[in-house]
Amino acid sequence: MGESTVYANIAVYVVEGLLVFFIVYKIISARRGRQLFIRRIPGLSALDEAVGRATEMGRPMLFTPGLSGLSIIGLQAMAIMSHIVKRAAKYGTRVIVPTADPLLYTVAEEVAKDAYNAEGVPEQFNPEDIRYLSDNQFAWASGVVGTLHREKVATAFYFGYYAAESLILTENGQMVGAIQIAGTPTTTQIPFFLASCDYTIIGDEYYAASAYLSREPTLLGSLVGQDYGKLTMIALIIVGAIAVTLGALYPDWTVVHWMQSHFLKYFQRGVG
Amino acid sequence: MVTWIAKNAPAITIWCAALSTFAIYSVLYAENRFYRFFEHIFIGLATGYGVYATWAQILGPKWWDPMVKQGQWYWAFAAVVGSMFYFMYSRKHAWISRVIFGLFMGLAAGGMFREFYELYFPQIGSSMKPIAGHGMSVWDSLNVVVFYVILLACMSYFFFSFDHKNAATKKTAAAGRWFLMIGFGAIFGATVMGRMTLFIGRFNFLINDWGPQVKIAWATLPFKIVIGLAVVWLIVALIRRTKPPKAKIAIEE
Amino acid sequence: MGQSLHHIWTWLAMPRHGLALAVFIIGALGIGALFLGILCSVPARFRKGIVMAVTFIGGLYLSLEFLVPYKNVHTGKYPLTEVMPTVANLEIVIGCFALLLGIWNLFQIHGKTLMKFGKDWYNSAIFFLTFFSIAILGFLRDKGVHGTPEMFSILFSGFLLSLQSTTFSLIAFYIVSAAYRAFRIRSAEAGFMMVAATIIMLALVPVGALLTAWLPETGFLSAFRLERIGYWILTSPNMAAQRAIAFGVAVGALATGLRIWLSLERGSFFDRQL
Amino acid sequence: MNIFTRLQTIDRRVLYLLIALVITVPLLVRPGRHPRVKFNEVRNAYKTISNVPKDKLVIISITWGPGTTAENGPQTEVMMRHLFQRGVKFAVVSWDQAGNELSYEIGKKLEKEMGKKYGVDWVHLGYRVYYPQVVFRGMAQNFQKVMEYDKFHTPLSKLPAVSGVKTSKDIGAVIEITPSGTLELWIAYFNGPYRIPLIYCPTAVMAAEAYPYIDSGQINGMLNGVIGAAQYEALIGMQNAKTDAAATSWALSAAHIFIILLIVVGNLGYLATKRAARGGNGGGR
Repeated sequence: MGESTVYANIAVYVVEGLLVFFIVYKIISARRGRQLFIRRIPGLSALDEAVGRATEMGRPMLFTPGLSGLSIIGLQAMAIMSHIVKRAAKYGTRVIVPTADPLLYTVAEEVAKDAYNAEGVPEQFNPEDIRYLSDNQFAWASGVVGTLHREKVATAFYFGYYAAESLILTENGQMVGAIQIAGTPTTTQIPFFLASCDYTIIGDEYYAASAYLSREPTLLGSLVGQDYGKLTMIALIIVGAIAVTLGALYPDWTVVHWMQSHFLKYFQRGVG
Repeated sequence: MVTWIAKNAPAITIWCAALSTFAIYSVLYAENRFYRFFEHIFIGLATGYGVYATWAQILGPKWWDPMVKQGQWYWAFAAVVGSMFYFMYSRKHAWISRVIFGLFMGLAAGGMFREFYELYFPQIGSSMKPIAGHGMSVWDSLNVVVFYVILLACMSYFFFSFDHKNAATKKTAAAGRWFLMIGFGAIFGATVMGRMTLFIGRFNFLINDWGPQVKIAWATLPFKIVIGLAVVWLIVALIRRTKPPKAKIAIEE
Repeated sequence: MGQSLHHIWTWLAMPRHGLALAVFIIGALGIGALFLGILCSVPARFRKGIVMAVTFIGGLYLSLEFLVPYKNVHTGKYPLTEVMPTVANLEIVIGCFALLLGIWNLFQIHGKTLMKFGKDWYNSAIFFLTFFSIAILGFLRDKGVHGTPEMFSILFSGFLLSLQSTTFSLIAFYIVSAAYRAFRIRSAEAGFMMVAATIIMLALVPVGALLTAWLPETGFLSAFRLERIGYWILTSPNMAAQRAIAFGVAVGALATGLRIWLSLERGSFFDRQL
Repeated sequence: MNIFTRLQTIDRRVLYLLIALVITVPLLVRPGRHPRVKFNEVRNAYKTISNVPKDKLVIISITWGPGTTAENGPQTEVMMRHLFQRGVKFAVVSWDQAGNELSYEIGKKLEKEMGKKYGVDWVHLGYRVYYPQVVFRGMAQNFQKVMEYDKFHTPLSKLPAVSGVKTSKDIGAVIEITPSGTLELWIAYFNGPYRIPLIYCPTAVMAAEAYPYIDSGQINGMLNGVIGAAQYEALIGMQNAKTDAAATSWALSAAHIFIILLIVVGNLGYLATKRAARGGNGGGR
């Protein structure tokens, strides 16, 4: 058990330092007012479409942040919710929000109220539509299922953290014929959303979606910084791949030895 | 009474478990009161057990005992700090809970540097695969190429600050989305297995544990009467269901 | 000076018993209450700063421990790492106090229904009944009261375990009806996913191996045995795709951590007046 | 309504009944035959456990509860059985409240069956709250101080199996049995920094996500759901024992075939109606 394995080494300083620099730099420059570009996420145009459909049909919409608690995932779900509520307020369509976390519930209430205020229709805000059902996964899920059926929901949005109950929700959503749009960073649930929803925002797109919709400089900046971070990782991998290929073909070259002792060794894991 | 329960506990447990199982499965036919009732039993028990376990296994031996039995009085401060969580229920002083949440969020966030190093450095390293070399067959090389193509295409799909107007980046990202589908398909295929296993677990219980109990009980007359009544009730309930229902509030799942 | 400070410290940390213990504990609680009282009266403009500072300090500990390992030259040890067990115990105990947070909401909801004798009041009644009975039986069981272990196990194994695993297993049924009804090949993408899923489903269970058992076990054709194809998909294309996702998560987690640690996050929740 | 539309609208209750039947038959027959195929990661798990020195402790970490007993239970049982067989001491720690009791029961059952003794051959450390970062690192620094007592509040110093365990150097391997995302924390705070082998026993849902870690050697072996447990059973010489895992693997076979058939039938109906709709007035979505 060498010390270098338990604590940071030079490679950590360089690589992580670079990533931290990109992220923090981009956040700061975005907050100073610099315009940053984020590409359009395909599923997002569907959001407005779906709000329109619910309006046409005169039926309410459902938005759930899933099991998210008061975490980054949950708060970004709130950003997306705020966008949807604003759109809905414009057309006078109801949005029902069942939550599973007592802490996030209080936040959701505030966010919805703010959204109606922002659209100038504070009287449309109905506290009954923001609901705390249960913090038990399946008790919550069966509550949402009940809402889907009773309220004859026209459009359902699922954004946030989801676990095994995802399928129960979307399956019932299909039964009532709702348009369904989902977005989650939980990889294991994406297949079910993909198969049973009309649009699915997958993996990291979720964060991009909330940044795109909220136009929040911190989120946008962070996202752009992360892109540079990922580029750094790709560059590392490509250089490494060339080095190991050379090493495999010409083990005697000095360059190969130098690469091994100054670069590759930091990324290798001793076994057991 | 207590002695009787204690004596017959294993059998009672199995019967209760079977009853719970049927109560929950009844929702597959339609949402009903029986199910609702057992759901509340579930929530009550889960919460109550949580309180018990937290005290008996952690707060008791790690906080109360050192403080009261071993005289380490300063553990009392832990209760003060812990009480800060509960300020979230006060409208006026809710911010105090933010302090302690901040502390815990900070503690969790502080691990990011180590986590990145321990989790992803080895992964970056194992992504540096030689494309060719001594002892590598054509298939091996091809496999590595497949790896790189998929890795880079999928990663490019998750770049957001570059416009996908350029044909090359657009195609790569589109390919990335396709490759991601393989990963999702793999998760889906494995998930079916997982979910089925859970159901099989319940069946195993009904067949292996409950089955023998039914056999024992079947020998007694009262049991036969109870079963007979239950069957009649079930049939009546089903017939009534097929009639046009009254204003129903229950969820039609 | 340092010497006397050390003396006070050891005197304070000494274990107490009997009346002295009670006095010390009450004293500590009193000081704690005073501290909370002071916090309550902190003017609004300082509050955000305090939260930011506490968050930063919380994050600083583990960051420093890893990034700038300070080594005591005399003992050859790392002080920040050495105190890890103590910090761990503190975090465990304090964290435990948070576990009751959700219960408050449940008590409110069911208490209200019960008070009003509202619709389905019996559900709320059974909630309270089961909540208290399992908690109390648990403690009685640990005290060794006659008959309680059995009664506890009826509630625990008979109801709790069985209810939870049955509820979970409901998804098995949903996955069947969903597979049948929802998993339609609406697009090429969905088709791609279905094909991968089908192969993996067969490869994972013994029947998959039987289906292609007629292919040789070695040689070129063996690569086409279902379990081999499935395993190849899992370990090659799937692995690469999952790693791509993981790398995205990696950078994302670092960014999230930084935003929390440095209190850079903005938005409805973080901007609210404290 | 033609045959295809009808194929698309089978009542879901019929499906539920069918799947119940499909699964029951193998369970009633209970074939003892274990899967012949063994995945590499299962073999590697077996090799890793076989190489743990007998004077070191293995930690079995339980993160599962009743919901996933059917998957994680057999995994726990087979890992404990192998450790008992080899005579390697192990400590079970549960981060789930109910898993605490469940894993203890499994240990108790095997202990009786294999003639082992609690406290000497194994211990159960009870339920602990999941605040793993500092807890894991602290455990590696000072096992006794962080773990302190077992399930029955007996101090660790009085339990021969663990009384000698001081730091990470005395720990031979960690077996993480879990239905949720706890893997990364073990790697980042325990197995990674101290180079301790890690065996990962996830539910099947999570297995696909773990392959990058297997490729990089951060996970030394994996049991993929209940199938992994069945394969492992075959490795420790239980090829013909009529275990739950074996019966389950055949019930799963039947269920998988049934579901694939359903997907095919559903899609046939879908394609047919889509074609019909195109010929007619379109619509639908």
